[in-house]
Amino acid sequence: MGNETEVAGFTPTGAVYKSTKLPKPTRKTHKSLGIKEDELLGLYECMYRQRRFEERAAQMYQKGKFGGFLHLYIGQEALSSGLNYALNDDDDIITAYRDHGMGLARGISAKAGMAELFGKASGCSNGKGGSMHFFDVKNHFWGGHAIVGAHVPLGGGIALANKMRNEEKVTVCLFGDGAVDQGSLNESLNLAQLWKLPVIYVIENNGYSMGTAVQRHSAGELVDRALPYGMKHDVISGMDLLTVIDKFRDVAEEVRKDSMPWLIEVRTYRYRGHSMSDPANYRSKEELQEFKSYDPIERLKTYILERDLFDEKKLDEINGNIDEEILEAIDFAENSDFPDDEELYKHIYADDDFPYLR
Amino acid sequence: MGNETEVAGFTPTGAVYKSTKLPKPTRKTHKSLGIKEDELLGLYECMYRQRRFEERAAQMYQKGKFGGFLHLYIGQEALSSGLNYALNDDDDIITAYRDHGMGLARGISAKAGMAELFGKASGCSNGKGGSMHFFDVKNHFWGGHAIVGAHVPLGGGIALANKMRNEEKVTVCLFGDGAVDQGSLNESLNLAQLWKLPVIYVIENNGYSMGTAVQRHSAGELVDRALPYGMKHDVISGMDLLTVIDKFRDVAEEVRKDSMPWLIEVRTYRYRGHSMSDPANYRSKEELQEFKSYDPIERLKTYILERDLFDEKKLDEINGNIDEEILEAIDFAENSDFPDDEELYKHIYADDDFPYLR
Amino acid sequence: MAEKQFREAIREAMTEEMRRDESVFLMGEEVAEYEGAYKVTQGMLAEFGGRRVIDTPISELGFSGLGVGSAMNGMRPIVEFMTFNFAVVGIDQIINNAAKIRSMSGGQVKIPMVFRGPNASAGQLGATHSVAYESLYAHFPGLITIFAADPYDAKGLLKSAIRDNNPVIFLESEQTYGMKQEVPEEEYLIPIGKGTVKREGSDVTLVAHGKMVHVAKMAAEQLAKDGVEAEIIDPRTIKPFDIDLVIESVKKTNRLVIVDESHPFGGVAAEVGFQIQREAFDYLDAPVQRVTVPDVPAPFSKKLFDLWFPSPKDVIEAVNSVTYRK
Amino acid sequence: MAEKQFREAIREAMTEEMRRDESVFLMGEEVAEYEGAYKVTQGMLAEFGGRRVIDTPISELGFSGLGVGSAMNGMRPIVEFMTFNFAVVGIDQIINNAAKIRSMSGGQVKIPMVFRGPNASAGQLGATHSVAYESLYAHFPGLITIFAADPYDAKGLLKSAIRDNNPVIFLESEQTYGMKQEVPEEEYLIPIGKGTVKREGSDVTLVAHGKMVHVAKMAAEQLAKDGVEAEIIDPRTIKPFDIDLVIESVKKTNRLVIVDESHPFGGVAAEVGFQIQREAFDYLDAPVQRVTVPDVPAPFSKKLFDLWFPSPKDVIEAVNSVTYRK
Ligand SMILES: Cc1ncc(C[n+]2csc(CCOP(=O)(O)OP(=O)(O)O)c2C)c(N)n1
Ligand SMILES: Cc1ncc(C[n+]2csc(CCOP(=O)(O)OP(=O)(O)O)c2C)c(N)n1
Ligand SMILES: [Mg+2]
Ligand SMILES: [Mg+2]
Repeated sequence: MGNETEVAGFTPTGAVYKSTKLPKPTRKTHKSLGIKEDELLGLYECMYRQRRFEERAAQMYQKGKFGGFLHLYIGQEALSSGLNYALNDDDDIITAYRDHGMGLARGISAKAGMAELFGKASGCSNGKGGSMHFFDVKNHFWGGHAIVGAHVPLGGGIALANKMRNEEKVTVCLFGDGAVDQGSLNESLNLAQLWKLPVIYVIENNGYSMGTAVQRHSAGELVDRALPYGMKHDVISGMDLLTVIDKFRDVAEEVRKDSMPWLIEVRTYRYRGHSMSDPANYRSKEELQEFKSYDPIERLKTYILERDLFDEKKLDEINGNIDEEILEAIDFAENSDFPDDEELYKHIYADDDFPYLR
Repeated sequence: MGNETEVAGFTPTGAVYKSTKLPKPTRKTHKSLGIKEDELLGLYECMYRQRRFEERAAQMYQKGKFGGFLHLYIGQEALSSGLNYALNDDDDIITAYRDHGMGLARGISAKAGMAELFGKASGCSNGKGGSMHFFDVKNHFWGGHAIVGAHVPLGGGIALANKMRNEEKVTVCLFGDGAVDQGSLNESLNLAQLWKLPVIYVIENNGYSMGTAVQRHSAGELVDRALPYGMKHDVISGMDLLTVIDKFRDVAEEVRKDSMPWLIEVRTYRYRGHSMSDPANYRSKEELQEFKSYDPIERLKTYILERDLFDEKKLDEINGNIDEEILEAIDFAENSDFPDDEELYKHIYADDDFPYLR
Repeated sequence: MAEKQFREAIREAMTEEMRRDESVFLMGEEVAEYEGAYKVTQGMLAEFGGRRVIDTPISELGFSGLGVGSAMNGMRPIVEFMTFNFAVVGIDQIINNAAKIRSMSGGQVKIPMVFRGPNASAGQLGATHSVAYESLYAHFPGLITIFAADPYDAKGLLKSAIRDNNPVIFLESEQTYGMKQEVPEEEYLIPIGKGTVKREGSDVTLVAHGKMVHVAKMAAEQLAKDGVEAEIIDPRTIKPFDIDLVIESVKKTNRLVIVDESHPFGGVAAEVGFQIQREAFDYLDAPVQRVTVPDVPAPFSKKLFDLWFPSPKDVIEAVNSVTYRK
Repeated sequence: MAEKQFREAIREAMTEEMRRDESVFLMGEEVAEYEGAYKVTQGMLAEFGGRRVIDTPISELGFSGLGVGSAMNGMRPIVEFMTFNFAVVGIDQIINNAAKIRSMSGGQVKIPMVFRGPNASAGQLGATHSVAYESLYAHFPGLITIFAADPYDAKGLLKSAIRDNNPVIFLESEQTYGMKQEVPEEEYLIPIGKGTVKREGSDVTLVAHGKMVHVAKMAAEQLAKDGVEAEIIDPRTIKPFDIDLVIESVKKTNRLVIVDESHPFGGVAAEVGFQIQREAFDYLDAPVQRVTVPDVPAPFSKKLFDLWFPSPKDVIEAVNSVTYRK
């Protein structure tokens, strides 16, 4: 079929092996990056928490514990974890609907996250948002947005507010390769460059927009979307934690100083289907295997062990604790209450006594 | 004020002299371009007709002969005239609301155009569209569109239909520099490149989006909007007729052969305000004077006289005939009937007996 | 007659019309190689190839506009939105271009095309992914809006929509794609703008379209047990709306409840209720009542969602009020 | 009290609120150096500078979204659309983001902002530039929609809108910008959601908002000459709609005509008519009638446009029908 359409079709064929190529990782070590060894351990834990949270969430979904869409971030955890480490706690982050990883990295607890999936009042969005709408505003995590491309202008707006208040804060706005085709991105890049907004736009290029490989939905290189505006830009590997930290620390500091925007394409890969219902027949097993061989968690583990920073026992201990934490999160979600019926009419308007709502 | 905002403002100051720079005109002569001398005369007449039509239309507007918006094309006639000459009669053209020039060049009679302004049934859009919606579909002129940027995808669609039918036709889609900031352009460029559409996108950069100079509304060079997609592109002077013909003939032939899209920025200038109500205080008299010194009609006149292709008398004769033609068009418009009341319910749906319309 | 799923019925409609008319083509996200996010377009790429079944980037504004342009220039595009919630970023091409260009050109262009895809809620998808848009599209002249409830109607109406020379908004539902019904082998068309009586009854008239028809049916069965016979009218086409059929029924039942998944303010239910009080004022024994989602965005939590979504119970309560049985 | 133009009244409202609250700012096309396409923002750049009065590119989707994002993060943007016809390309940011993010975040964010600009027709501007959008915005929960008819109401309501913690759609009209009325020097606010009686009468109730209030007034004067005293109610806020005020009046007059520049299908008039037949059924001596533009796009030709636009004559005919005088 691929070939048949290759001949006649308008959209390039899907018979693409290697939807995305990985740039070289950084040569720097955790030492040269000034990352303390226990911090490294914390980063390992951070990635593993996201991984286990989602593996369990998938099980719960299959058990029918909750409905809706479930999009897993598994494979992309180096970006969420490294980015969060590179930023200040009061820097702002906004992302798309594949948001569990970023949310957990930013501070949403496994409990609050799992409860949100279950639609419980104790969830990170009070059960109103679900998987695609994790929010943790006190930790400067602005969600969780499900209309592809629609949150891209919001990122610029969050940065605009910070700039207007002369707060030296950086806003990071993440979105997928598929969102690159929405005009909202171009309008935002023009405005950000024109108004010198302290925002970093991040393309999470995981090779596919649903079942469509990058080359089939976007002409040219994604990062080149920055060219017309003269915006600073770069491409990095999102499969290597240290690379992510190295790049985002430098860029964040620069943006903090000169308040000029960046566009960064982060090449990564999602191991699972687009959502739970997607068998992912559009890609080759070889491709999946290859990217799994770059797994960011395994990679950090090897890095730690090879350098004898910690021993296997220590990492197993962390895994064990996280496994516990996630199981507790599931119990918590199970045992939490659903929102009161009254909640249906709350949080629509700023004032809950808004007239004529019923 | 300009300076005050220059310091603090987000949008760059409007204190810009020279909103747009003109590239060099072509060195080729009408001979080397294979333009016959009577054709040259026809092109002179074509430009002059647009000029007089609009000068008179402005008078009629001020006399209160019709209402609505009136956007004049005066100063930009080399593009409409040269483009129409360079294309085949069955190539397709679509443009924005500043459409009188392109419409007349493509074949709308001064009578049908003036009657449209007057809202008469004998108008080129039966009085339903007005100044911003000139249409002449039998001559492959697809209008006249007033939502900035909204017709840009239509251009790609017209080309898509031609390609699907394997017709070797070129579609030209013109829009202003202000429309460049609409995401509809970027989405269209990506689709055109991805699907190899036989379309030429043309930015009519006349220096201003209403009262906003190009540098104040778009970061970077407009033509660079083509870069991310690897689309072919160029910048030319729109004040010189031969340059327009030279470029568009080559590009049209190429597109006809390889069916790959182009983006061309044409630098030009509008002498009048954005619309009749605009005093145009945002630009300097010097700038206006400078561009008037490149006037395409005067330029062609000089070209013709210097080479003794025709004498002054001949050109005056043409001017005289056109002046007549326009005056007749005004009489025609004045004396034409308004549409019947019935017309209010016609042309909404393909079937005029559409149920429940009243 | 063979039983067919809703998704098969619309696939057949598209396939038959594409075989019949070279100028019909399909474009949308994941419609070709993925064979549809909801498997509606299965096999179509294989049969028609990549020039007539086209995968698009996530550029609703761009590809909707390309569709409109191609329709102006003689093609008959079927533009699929993965759901109509996503059409909002491209809606300018529908409201300002597809609906108005014919009129502004004084009739020089026709825009024969179909915008189709799932509409309204489909379970716990959150506020942005659960909106019923028929009221919005029906508000704007120049468009035809259809929302079919079952496979038989869907096939016959979609074929008519593809042959129609106007821009048609054709609304479906993820939740009815799997629903089965007998669909004839031989070709048939259902006229646009004609409603149908889905259940006969003399005590009260229920007007319901799309997914709500099934909610109304469940309510009617309950009510029948209590000796209340409800007549269910499915307009099928929202615009033009077959008000005459409703008037007829109301003249018989003197009571009307409209079931509509739109938000209440200015929704389809408001329009139908308004027209009926105007046209059948003297026949009404009780004010017209409506059952809609409440005037709040869809919540995610299942418990809240179930409260939000119109239920047979809500319909029965409304019927009780128009029949003064409570 | 000094007479002020409508444009001056809203300029004062914005200026006063910007002086009062650092977090209020204005952005839109030509609002700064050009001082407004309709001179509404004259002098504001000079007073507040380019960081609080900001010219934008023609990127309605982009700058609307920047506005929403800045509101989430503590600012109070006023986003001006040159007209609401152009908001359609940015409407996803209003319908899906401004209206729903608070709900989807479980109340973690507020979106205190105003989208304002001219709405509906303004003479011969053609089909795309003449649409009344209040019915569309009022359909979606999460938004407040206001359409002020005169300078006094406009100033008081705009100040309330800027101070309100919800996204507010504030509709104006090019054709009323020049209209004059006495506006007090001292500060005043008008509560959102409260209508007002613009003319007292006992024979028939006319509900009209925005530009239509003036059409209703002209009709009322005519009718008075024939001894028919119309009560004119201007809801001022479309959502939340002050239905109680209308019910009260209808209980007195027993007759209702709604004048609304929206298209009829699912418009404001349909909603008000529906609610009144439901809430005041037994008080109605005649079916509720509505006067709207016909269900066709605005034509350019002056002759056709005048036919299209609701006139006092149309209102009088509707009154004749509800008073059985024809
Ligand atoms: C405007 C819009 N169109 C379509 C969709 C349906 N949809 C949801 S996710 C998705 C693919 C997005 O891919 P990408 O941006 O690469 O993000 P990823 O899933 O890879 O993280 C699509 C088409 C949507 N949610 N919004
Ligand atoms: C979407 C949209 N936003 C705003 C407007 C109002 N408007 C009409 S023309 C115009 C300026 C366009 O400038 P440009 O594209 O450079 O074309 P030019 O007038 O120079 O020919 C604006 C802002 C509109 N018609 N549509
Ligand atoms: Mg992706
Ligand atoms: Mg311009």
